[in-house]
Amino acid sequence: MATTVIPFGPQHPVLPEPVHLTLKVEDEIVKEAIPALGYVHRGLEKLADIRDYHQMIQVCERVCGICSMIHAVCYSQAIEELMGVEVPKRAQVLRVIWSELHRTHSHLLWLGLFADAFGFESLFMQFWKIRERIMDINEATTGSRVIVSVNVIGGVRADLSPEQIRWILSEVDIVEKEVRALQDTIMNDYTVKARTVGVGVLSKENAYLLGAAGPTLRGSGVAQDMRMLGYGGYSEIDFEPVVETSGDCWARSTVRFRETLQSMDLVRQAIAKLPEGELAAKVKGNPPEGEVYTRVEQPRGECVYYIKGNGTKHLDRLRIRTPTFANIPPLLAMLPGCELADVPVIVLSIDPCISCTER
Amino acid sequence: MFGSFIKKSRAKSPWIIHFDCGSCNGCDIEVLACLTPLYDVERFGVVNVGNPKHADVLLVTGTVNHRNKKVLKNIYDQMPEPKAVIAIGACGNTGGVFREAYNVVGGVDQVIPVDVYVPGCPAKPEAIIDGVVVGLGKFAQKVEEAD
Amino acid sequence: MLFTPTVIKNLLKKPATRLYPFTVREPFPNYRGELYIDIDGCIFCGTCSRKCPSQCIEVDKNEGTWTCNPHACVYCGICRDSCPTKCLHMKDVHRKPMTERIMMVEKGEPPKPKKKAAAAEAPKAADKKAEPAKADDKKAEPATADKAKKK
Amino acid sequence: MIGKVIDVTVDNVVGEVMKMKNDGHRLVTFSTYQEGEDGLGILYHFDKELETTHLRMTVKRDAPIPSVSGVYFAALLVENEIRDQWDVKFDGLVLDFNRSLYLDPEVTQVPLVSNVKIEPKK
Repeated sequence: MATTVIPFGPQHPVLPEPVHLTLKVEDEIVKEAIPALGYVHRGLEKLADIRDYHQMIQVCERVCGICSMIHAVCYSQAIEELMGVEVPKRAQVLRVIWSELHRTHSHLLWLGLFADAFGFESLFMQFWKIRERIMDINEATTGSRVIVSVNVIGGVRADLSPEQIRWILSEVDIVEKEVRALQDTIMNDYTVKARTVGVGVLSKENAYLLGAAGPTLRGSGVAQDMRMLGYGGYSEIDFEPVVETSGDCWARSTVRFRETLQSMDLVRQAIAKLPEGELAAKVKGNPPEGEVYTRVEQPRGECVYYIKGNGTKHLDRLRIRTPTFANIPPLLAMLPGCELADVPVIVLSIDPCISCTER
Repeated sequence: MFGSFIKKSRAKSPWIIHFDCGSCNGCDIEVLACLTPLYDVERFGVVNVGNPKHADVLLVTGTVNHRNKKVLKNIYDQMPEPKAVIAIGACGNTGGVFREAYNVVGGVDQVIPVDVYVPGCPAKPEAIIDGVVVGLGKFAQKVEEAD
Repeated sequence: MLFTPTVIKNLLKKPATRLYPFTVREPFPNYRGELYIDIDGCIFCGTCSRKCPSQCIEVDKNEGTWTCNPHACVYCGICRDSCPTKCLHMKDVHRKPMTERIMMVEKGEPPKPKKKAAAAEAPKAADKKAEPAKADDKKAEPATADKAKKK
Repeated sequence: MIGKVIDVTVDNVVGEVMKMKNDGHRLVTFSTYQEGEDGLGILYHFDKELETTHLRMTVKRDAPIPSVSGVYFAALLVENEIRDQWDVKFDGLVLDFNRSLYLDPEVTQVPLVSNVKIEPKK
């Protein structure tokens, strides 16, 4: 049988970002997929040479706009661990609140894009309409819709007033109600199930061996979530990872849907436990010589920062491993054997964030 | 007569194509947010298309690097004349916070001519709508001059 | 079929669209929008240009000019927070799109009593060691070149 | 740094990684850093039930490094990335992009070697 080679991307209507896949196809069945990256590679790890360690927060936030807050949290935690800075409790819990708001908006965004990938345009519109309330909360409390820039080394630089907290709680309640109204559609609707159930199956063993992260891993039945480590303010909060076992696109979308609801619950918990106190600890001097390795949970999975300090204000080495980078090998394992029409659905089901991957 | 009708219609209902050229997704999702119910640019007749051959206006977000500058040039060349280019966000304007990194060429105007610069990091949907409105003015002007 | 109730609800409700260019929503009070300087309050200490993560501000103490490249600014508000005289402000609306690249150049009175300015500068300069000063010099060059190109 | 650090050498790295795989560890990623003038330090990060283990290896940049992509398929992207950024060679890489995973031929400098400082753009 003849093999056809179909290029997928870099400019593709379903992909918001440029990534290229070379698909070898026989009779509409994909036999092999070879990725080509590098369309978004900027080389920002090297920027640590000319930006000092305070300015690198703003650079790290721009690794990825959607999980910017959590990148900044991970970087700040790494530097704080290296310098031995104690972060005030209030700042830690505030970081949790904004992180979970980011997770909510990221998952809502993804659920919309995923619906768009299988052609359910009006569901996409619904999710993005709901998401705007979360964006409003971000804008009102931090000053920017997407890249919030509230982290500093040692704490945060914005605070929540009691009125804002009441307003956030009421908005979160509305969002939750509206999201729950769509639960049946995304999980049980016949047309949605026809496109997602049994598509792009990743077994538990494969997911573990190929190093998948985040909802891709949890959709395959491995209960692994870095929030279980209890870093930062998460030590104060009850947390259970969301796990699905079927390992297909449906499981991954269900994990993200349930995590959206869970994130809003975590926002409420964090607000209930918000202590009084300082917003940021004083930071003096430069990061000493030494290395740190920090892990946090991003909307897309586990994010790893490795930092090596050398006693000056410029870092010796900054290495970022983002969740999508870990999810590309599982994607390559999922694609062979699927139909060509399912490729966009499967590619989107790992929630690809190419700007994260290539930095 | 028919020609002038088409000319008028083109400026009234421009089709846009969005190309992410190495942005951090911040501006990207704001461009997408413009197309969703809350900002709904389709009420101005703006339609987002996937094919550069159908498009009048190119929205570019993000920095240009050595690999995607060829893609950007290719997409720009495929668009029919006249065309307008809108660079969105600090990265699209100058390269923003990344302009000194080793794999960054700079802003979009290093590769293709840019008509409108939308500052912001990321640019708000309101700013993008403003930018599209300014871009449409330029586009209408170009359509007038086209013959 | 499970989507039908949502469809019906949406048909009966008012449109969710914000009619942006015609009705402008009340901006949120602490939105980090357009950056501007109250040049009379500026003491040309250069803290903003050193703290800026995007390195887009340039302060010339002798000439008394404050130059910012609004196209490279990332609107983080670090300069506003670190300004010792609080003369940098951010409006709560976004900066309007432009058809060509411009630089914001503000001309003010350079500080007359040199001693006082030097005293304000000294503690900052002590913090920075030899290396960062070099880095600053290096970046000053291209910025001026950029400006010249614009003109 | 949290987690146990085990030192390995070029000769036994593949064996040690194999041992980690048989113990049921998940490969998280590698990190690299400059070690002296022409050396390269590589840290292999592993994870098992939220416990972290690292293998540390120091190599010279001119000699080829044994690839572990035969043991963990997921190592292939990281190894190609290291190849891009440090211009080192890997022996037995499953899919070799030959320094073109991220970089185009226009970029001639080796990005992450510290004595190649990036210059602010004109």
